[in-house]
Amino acid sequence: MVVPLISIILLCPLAAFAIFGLLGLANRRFPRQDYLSTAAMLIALACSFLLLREVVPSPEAHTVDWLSLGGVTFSMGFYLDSVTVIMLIVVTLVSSLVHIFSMGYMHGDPRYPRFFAYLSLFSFSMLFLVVSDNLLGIYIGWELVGLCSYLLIGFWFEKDSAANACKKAFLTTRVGDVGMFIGMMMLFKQFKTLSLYGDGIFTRITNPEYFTADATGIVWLSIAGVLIFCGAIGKSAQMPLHTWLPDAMEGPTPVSALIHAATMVAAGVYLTARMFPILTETSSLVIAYVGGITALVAATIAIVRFDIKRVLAYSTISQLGYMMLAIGAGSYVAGLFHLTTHAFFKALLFLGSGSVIHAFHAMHAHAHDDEHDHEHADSEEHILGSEIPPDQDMRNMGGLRHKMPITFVTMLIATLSISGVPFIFSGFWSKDAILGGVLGRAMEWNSAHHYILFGMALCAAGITAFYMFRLIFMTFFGEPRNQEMHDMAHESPKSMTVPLLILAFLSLPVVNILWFNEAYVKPPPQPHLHAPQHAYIAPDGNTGGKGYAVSLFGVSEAVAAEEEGGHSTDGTHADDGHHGHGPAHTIAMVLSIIVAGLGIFLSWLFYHRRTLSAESVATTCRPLYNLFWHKYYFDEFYDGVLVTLTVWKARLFAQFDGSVVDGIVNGVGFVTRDLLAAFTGAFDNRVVDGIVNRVAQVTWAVGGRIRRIQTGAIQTYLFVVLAGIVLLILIFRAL
Amino acid sequence: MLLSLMIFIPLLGMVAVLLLPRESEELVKRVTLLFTLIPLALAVYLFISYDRSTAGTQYVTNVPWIDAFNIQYHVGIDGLSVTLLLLTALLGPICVIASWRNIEKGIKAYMALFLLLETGMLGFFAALDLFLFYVFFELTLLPMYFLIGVWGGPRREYAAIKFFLYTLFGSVLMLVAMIAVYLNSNIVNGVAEGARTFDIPTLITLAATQGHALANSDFQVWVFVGFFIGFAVKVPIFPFHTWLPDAHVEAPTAISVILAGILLKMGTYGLVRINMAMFPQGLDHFTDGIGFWGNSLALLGFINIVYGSFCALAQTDFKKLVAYSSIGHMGFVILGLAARNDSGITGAILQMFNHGVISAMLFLLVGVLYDRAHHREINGFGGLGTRMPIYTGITTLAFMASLGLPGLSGFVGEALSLLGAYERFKFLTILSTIGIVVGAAYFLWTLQRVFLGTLNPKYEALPEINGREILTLVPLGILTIVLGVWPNFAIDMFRESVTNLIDVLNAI
Amino acid sequence: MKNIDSLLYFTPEILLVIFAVAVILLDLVVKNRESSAVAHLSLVGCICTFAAVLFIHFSFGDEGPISLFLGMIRLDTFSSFFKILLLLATAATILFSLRSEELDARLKGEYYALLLAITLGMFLMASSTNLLMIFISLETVSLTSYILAGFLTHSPRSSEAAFKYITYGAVASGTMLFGLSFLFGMTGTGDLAQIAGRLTELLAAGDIAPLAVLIAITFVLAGVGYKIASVPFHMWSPDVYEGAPIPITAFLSVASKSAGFALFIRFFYTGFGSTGLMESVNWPLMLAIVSALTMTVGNLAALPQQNVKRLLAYSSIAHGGYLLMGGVLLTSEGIGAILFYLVVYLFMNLGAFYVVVLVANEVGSEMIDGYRGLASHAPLVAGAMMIFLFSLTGIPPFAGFFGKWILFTAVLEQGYYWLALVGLLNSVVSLYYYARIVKAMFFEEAGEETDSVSFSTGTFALLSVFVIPTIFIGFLNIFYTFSNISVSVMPMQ
Amino acid sequence: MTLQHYLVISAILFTLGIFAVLTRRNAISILMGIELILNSCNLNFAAFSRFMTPSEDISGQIIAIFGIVLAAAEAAVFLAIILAIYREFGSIRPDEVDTLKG
Repeated sequence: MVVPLISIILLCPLAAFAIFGLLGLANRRFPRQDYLSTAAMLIALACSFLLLREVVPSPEAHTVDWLSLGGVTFSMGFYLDSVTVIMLIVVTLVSSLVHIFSMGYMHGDPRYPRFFAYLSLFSFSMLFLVVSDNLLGIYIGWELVGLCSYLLIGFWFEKDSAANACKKAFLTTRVGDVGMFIGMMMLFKQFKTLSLYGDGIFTRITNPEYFTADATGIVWLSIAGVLIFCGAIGKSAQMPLHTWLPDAMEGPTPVSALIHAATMVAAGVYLTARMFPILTETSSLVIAYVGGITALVAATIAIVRFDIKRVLAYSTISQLGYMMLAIGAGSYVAGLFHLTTHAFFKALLFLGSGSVIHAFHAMHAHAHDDEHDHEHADSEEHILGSEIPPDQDMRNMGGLRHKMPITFVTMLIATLSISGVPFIFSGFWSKDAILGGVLGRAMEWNSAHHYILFGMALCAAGITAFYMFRLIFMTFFGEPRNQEMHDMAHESPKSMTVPLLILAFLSLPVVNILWFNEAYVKPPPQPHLHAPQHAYIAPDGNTGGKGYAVSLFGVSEAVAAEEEGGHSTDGTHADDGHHGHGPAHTIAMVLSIIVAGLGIFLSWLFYHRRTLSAESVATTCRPLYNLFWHKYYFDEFYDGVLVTLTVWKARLFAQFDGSVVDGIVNGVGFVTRDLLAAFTGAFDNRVVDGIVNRVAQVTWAVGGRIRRIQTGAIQTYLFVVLAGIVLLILIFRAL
Repeated sequence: MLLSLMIFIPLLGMVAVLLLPRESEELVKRVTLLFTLIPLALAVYLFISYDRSTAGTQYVTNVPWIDAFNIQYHVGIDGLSVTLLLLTALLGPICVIASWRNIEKGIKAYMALFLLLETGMLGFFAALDLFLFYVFFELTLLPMYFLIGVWGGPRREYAAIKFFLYTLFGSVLMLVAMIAVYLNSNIVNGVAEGARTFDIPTLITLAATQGHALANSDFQVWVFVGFFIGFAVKVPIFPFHTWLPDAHVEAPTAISVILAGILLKMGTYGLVRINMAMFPQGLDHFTDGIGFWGNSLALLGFINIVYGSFCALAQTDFKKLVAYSSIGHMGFVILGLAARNDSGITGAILQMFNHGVISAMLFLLVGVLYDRAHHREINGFGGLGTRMPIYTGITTLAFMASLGLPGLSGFVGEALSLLGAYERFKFLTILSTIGIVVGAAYFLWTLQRVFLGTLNPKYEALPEINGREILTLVPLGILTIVLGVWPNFAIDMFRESVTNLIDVLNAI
Repeated sequence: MKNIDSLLYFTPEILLVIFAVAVILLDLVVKNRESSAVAHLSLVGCICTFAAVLFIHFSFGDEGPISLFLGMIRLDTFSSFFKILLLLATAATILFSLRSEELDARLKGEYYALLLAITLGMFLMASSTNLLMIFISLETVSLTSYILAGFLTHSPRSSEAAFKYITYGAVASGTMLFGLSFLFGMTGTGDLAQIAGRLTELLAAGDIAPLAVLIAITFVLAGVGYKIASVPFHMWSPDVYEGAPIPITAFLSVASKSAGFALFIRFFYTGFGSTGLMESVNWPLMLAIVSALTMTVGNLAALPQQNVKRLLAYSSIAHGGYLLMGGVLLTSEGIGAILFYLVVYLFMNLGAFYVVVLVANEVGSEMIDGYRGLASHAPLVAGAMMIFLFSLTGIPPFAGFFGKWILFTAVLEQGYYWLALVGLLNSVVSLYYYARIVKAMFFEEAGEETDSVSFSTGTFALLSVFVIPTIFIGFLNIFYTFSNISVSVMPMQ
Repeated sequence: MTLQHYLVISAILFTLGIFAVLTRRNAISILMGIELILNSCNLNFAAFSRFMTPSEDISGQIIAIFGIVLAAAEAAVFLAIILAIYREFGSIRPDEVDTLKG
């Protein structure tokens, strides 16, 4: 029953895309591509819910030989466990809602059908990634979603900004993917397979024939783990490869909601979770730090954005950092829990912003002419070169809550959720679970690292609350700042508001509890870690579930129980585990509530009461503001490198040869392009080819010389004869 | 017999075309198409009826030819050759269709030469006698020389003679090596016994027998070098590659397709068929991973990948870019072969086939654009995506396949080669992965400069790709997807052969 | 064998003499200057001689070598082989001359008579085994060819060619004769086989200095080298080839080269072939170097040529170098390779020259520029020329490749790797200048609008006589076996 | 007179001939030089045959006789060609006859 269901889930969206592609080849169109794709998605959704029951007994892999060589065989297949099903539901659910939303949002776009075809392709790839039971399959889905994000970011490719953004996204993630691929090569060399389950890496890792967890082994494994994680860094826009995600907002807003908030970017987290069993202490720590730093930095950047979508983009980055942090710190379940909750409320936020943007009717202008002239473009942004389209500029908004109540309410719910307002909002529970997990780890190990990480997470939580409410206040409260745009504004059509409502409902905790119950989500064991101090990560399995099953009624006991469960595998640390963790979640919860409240209060003072003025603060601590404003100068850094390299190039060619060689590329491109490419290109023309031509010329010249001996005077010839004879005789006398 | 029929039917076609009157051009084209479709049908039949369960050569014909030197007409196919035969036979009609409109002068001579070329290529992949092998190898030179030189672009004469000289230079060294093998083919423990032979299977077994002159490792190393240079020019391997960009840029579209699709493969096919199978010890000397020479082959592969990719990045001529990308992609083949384990070699062979398909697509696409805009300057376009969506779609497919997007055929070959190579040459392989990023860079960047952004007003009225052109592209596109989704489809053909080859390699 | 009995075996040569006389007589009789009766008569002469050669070969060939006229001349398959080759060349030349417009109609009789006479001389060169006979035959050929080279009256080039030719030839043959005289003196005999024996004995006994022998051999080489145009005795050939009438150039480049090689092989293998001699005087090495020089000089000098005749002259020097490689090996494979290559060379080179004749007739130019766009207005001729040129380069599937291949196989077999490599790289170089002509014919457009030339079917028939072998010889067994049989009788120490 | 005397004389003749051929600026003198060379050879043959071979074997002298004959023939042809040269070039200076070169 499982296989056919999954097959249907995969095939429906694929078929929807295939139909578009094939007809497109003949320059035809399926009359209602949008209905087709949406229907496909809904079917997939239904099937995913059916699977909810299927999986419970035991996780299982269904594989077929995909690529069989003499020695090794690469198999493709599905692996179905609770996590898979959760992801399936999240993806299909959000995707269907986005489909519906898009019918309204994209209405009237010249490439309307193509948009849905792309969405279908994306859904297929994402689902394929989710259900794959081996690294190769994951990698395939991984790249395919990358392609879709490329296509969708560049959907309005007439805009140069969009064209640049999509290329940037693809290439940046590709850098990470190469790291992942190297990791895969390492694993393959070691384990002779890329499957994870069955007789895959996770079992062979215990098999001394393939791997022994001695010192070197662990080091090797750590490196491999980090390399694999590089893929996640790229896809989930973690530091330092995060710069592509904000630019990705050039794409249509539903795309941002689906791909760059709910699903694709979360794939990185999913991958990390999948690889959980082979994560060593070191690699976990690396992951945790990357996550933590990202969470904090991205949050701070988000404070000073004015583009509503960019705020959300940075908040996404920061939330993803959260999840990474969680998994890195061993709170596997918490990470995935946050993934799901985040998927819903972030999708909601994006769709909400989309509905706001749509309200400004600027979508078509948006699509066709990229207007570079609007009154609010201030100098700094000109410097940055990234101008905010007026319909996304929060400084044009304000007081919208009367104009578009549904949007307002739903977005408010999402904001409360993300800011971690207790207790009725899902975001609170997941975020709190993470904080608790990290703090618990810190206290149990009393490791400085985890205290620091906890600190980061906490600050991030506060800042998140601050900038999210800043967004709400600037958009929906206060007086309209741009009257004529405000007058145009109106509530969006049903097709857009209904998804908002559904998502708002999903942002309530109840729904999420439905899955994170008893026997459901279980952190997999990490068999290679047999050293005692790691034992807590190797629980008997059902604990993860337990924690959240009861989390409604009181987290601390639950977590205590979880920890007990965790230690029931080995008695060693039971006690301090108990003492260490009893209070952990309580403290975490209290602190998180405080910071959240603080954040909200501050932003209320700044942006609603205006007792405090953001400008004055900005001026008082200018450097910090600038730092945030310039996004920690990441883009400037990349550009700077590029510039300097270009200068070097100029010098280099000055020496290389006088003229500038044909084949030098102009314009801004990837860092290496200007230097290396042009160099090699010129090298190829001048040196490699040059040598060959030189040889030819020399031969020719020699021919010319020989010709000149042929003077035409007979006596010269005769002299040569005599000379030749004498020479020959002399030579052979000598021999 | 069937095989020989397949090889010589194009030759027959050439005679037929030459006998047709010069005026009736349509007829000439039709006849040519017919005579390229027959081999395709036969190739498909062979592909289907080929017994995948064995490594042995099948459909063997073996008749004496020149007794004085014990030369035989010996043809047969194994998994590797049948795959490439299919590729060759497939590209034949496609190229004929691609040349349907855009060959102005001397269509008759063009078609005749093309048919001769096809015979040469088919024969080369089927030959099992070293001498025959060489003759077919050279037989492809002449038609190619004329096809580039007569129907090529502005610098066609230069490109043609350059191609000719390079290849001839390579093949004379190969000739020396070949003769050396022949002369030693009957010497066991220093004494000559029995007749000399050119028979490849026999030679392979002899080279593996103790005390035989061919099994002497020094001898193998030298002969390996001789053959290697011969094939390296064809592949082409740095630094023998500079003929390729010129030849590609000047050649007419269909001929570029053949160049990239088949002729390059002749080089790598030779490496597998002769260098690896016949001189395992020679191969070992260059791939055992010890010292400089032990890494040299992998090093060459690495250089090809990175160097080719960066050169491609530097190009502004669309066709030249594709040409350099070919150099880069052939690098993966070399790397995979250097790995000499089943994933490496399989990856290399897959890459050979896939690159044949993909680069063919790319060149056809460039041709489509050139026929409309009459220039290939990448920066001269822009925003074509709005004007010609279908063309853009197909191009995107080809580019994605070429930059190794999983799910399309390009990925499987590259990934396998790298996976295999990593087991032997960690460092070089990791460095080679740079090629993957750069590959993505230049293709996406080209995509942006040509298709994205605002439409260049010059091309407001550029016509969309027409049915004939789509017809040439669709089969290739389908292959790209099928092989990406189901690689076993191709691998089943040569799995046994590869296993067999690896046994030979491990025997030493 | 006594003289009278020898006459029977001497029939071919006698026939040639008879026909030469008959041609002159007929020429006196025929009044009509335009008739080509004379030419046809001489053709008939060639055919009759051909028949005679075959008859004698097949009736007495299996008796093994027969020596005639008190050991002056030796009749064996080797000589028969060359006789056939030479007759083919002569016949072809006669046909060329019929079609060549530069040879003026007067003096026809003498021309053809001389052709037959020179053939006779070459016959003797191929079969003589005595110093006296060698010298006489050499001189006969030389003197006749001087006249033929200068046959174009009122053409300064032709006269100059003749002048240079005779001056050069006289000195070279004089030098050779000087060398011969010392050989005779040291051994006291004129018979090659005996010379070999004596020299070996004397050297072994230490009665004569190796230097003396070396000098003698080098002097002899001067004469032989001048016939086969090997460096440093090659310098006459470009000028003479350029100046002489095209048919004669073709004849010299093929026939007299072949005869020269026949003489060379006999002389060096029979006369100096003994191992004892070669220990003291390592002439094979000398020849190896000479051949390397010859092919290199020939090819490099050919690169910048503009006149196709001159270019082909240099190319034929280069081919002399290739052939010489076979001569240094002292193996039957080596000689077999030479013979086979000569057959191939006969067809491809004569063919190339025939095209030169045709183009000279139509376009009136021997320059490469004259070949521009030939493919467009005379595709078949251009195609044929292309085949000849690539065959000369040694590109499969043309016969030239098979010839080179056998040659190089023989060379490598003796371990002369450097020589083989030089030769092969040379053939790469040679591609460049041959391709220049092909380029002019196929890749370039004719300057002024030349209407497509129509050639007679006879022309095409004759052309195909050369094209077909050039394509197919390599694929046929018979030629390999024939050339091998011919060398089987060579006395090899 | 011993063999050596003859050899020395012929050697001198030969050298003179070569010298004449290389240096004279007149076609006729070159012809004379050639004649000297050939005659030095004839002298050699005669001498060798007299001193080195049994007296009944006269092959050497025969060769010499033939040599003389051929020399005569050669001279005839040479003169004829010189005439032609004179007609075409109006001079018989060998260094002026150099239109064919390169």
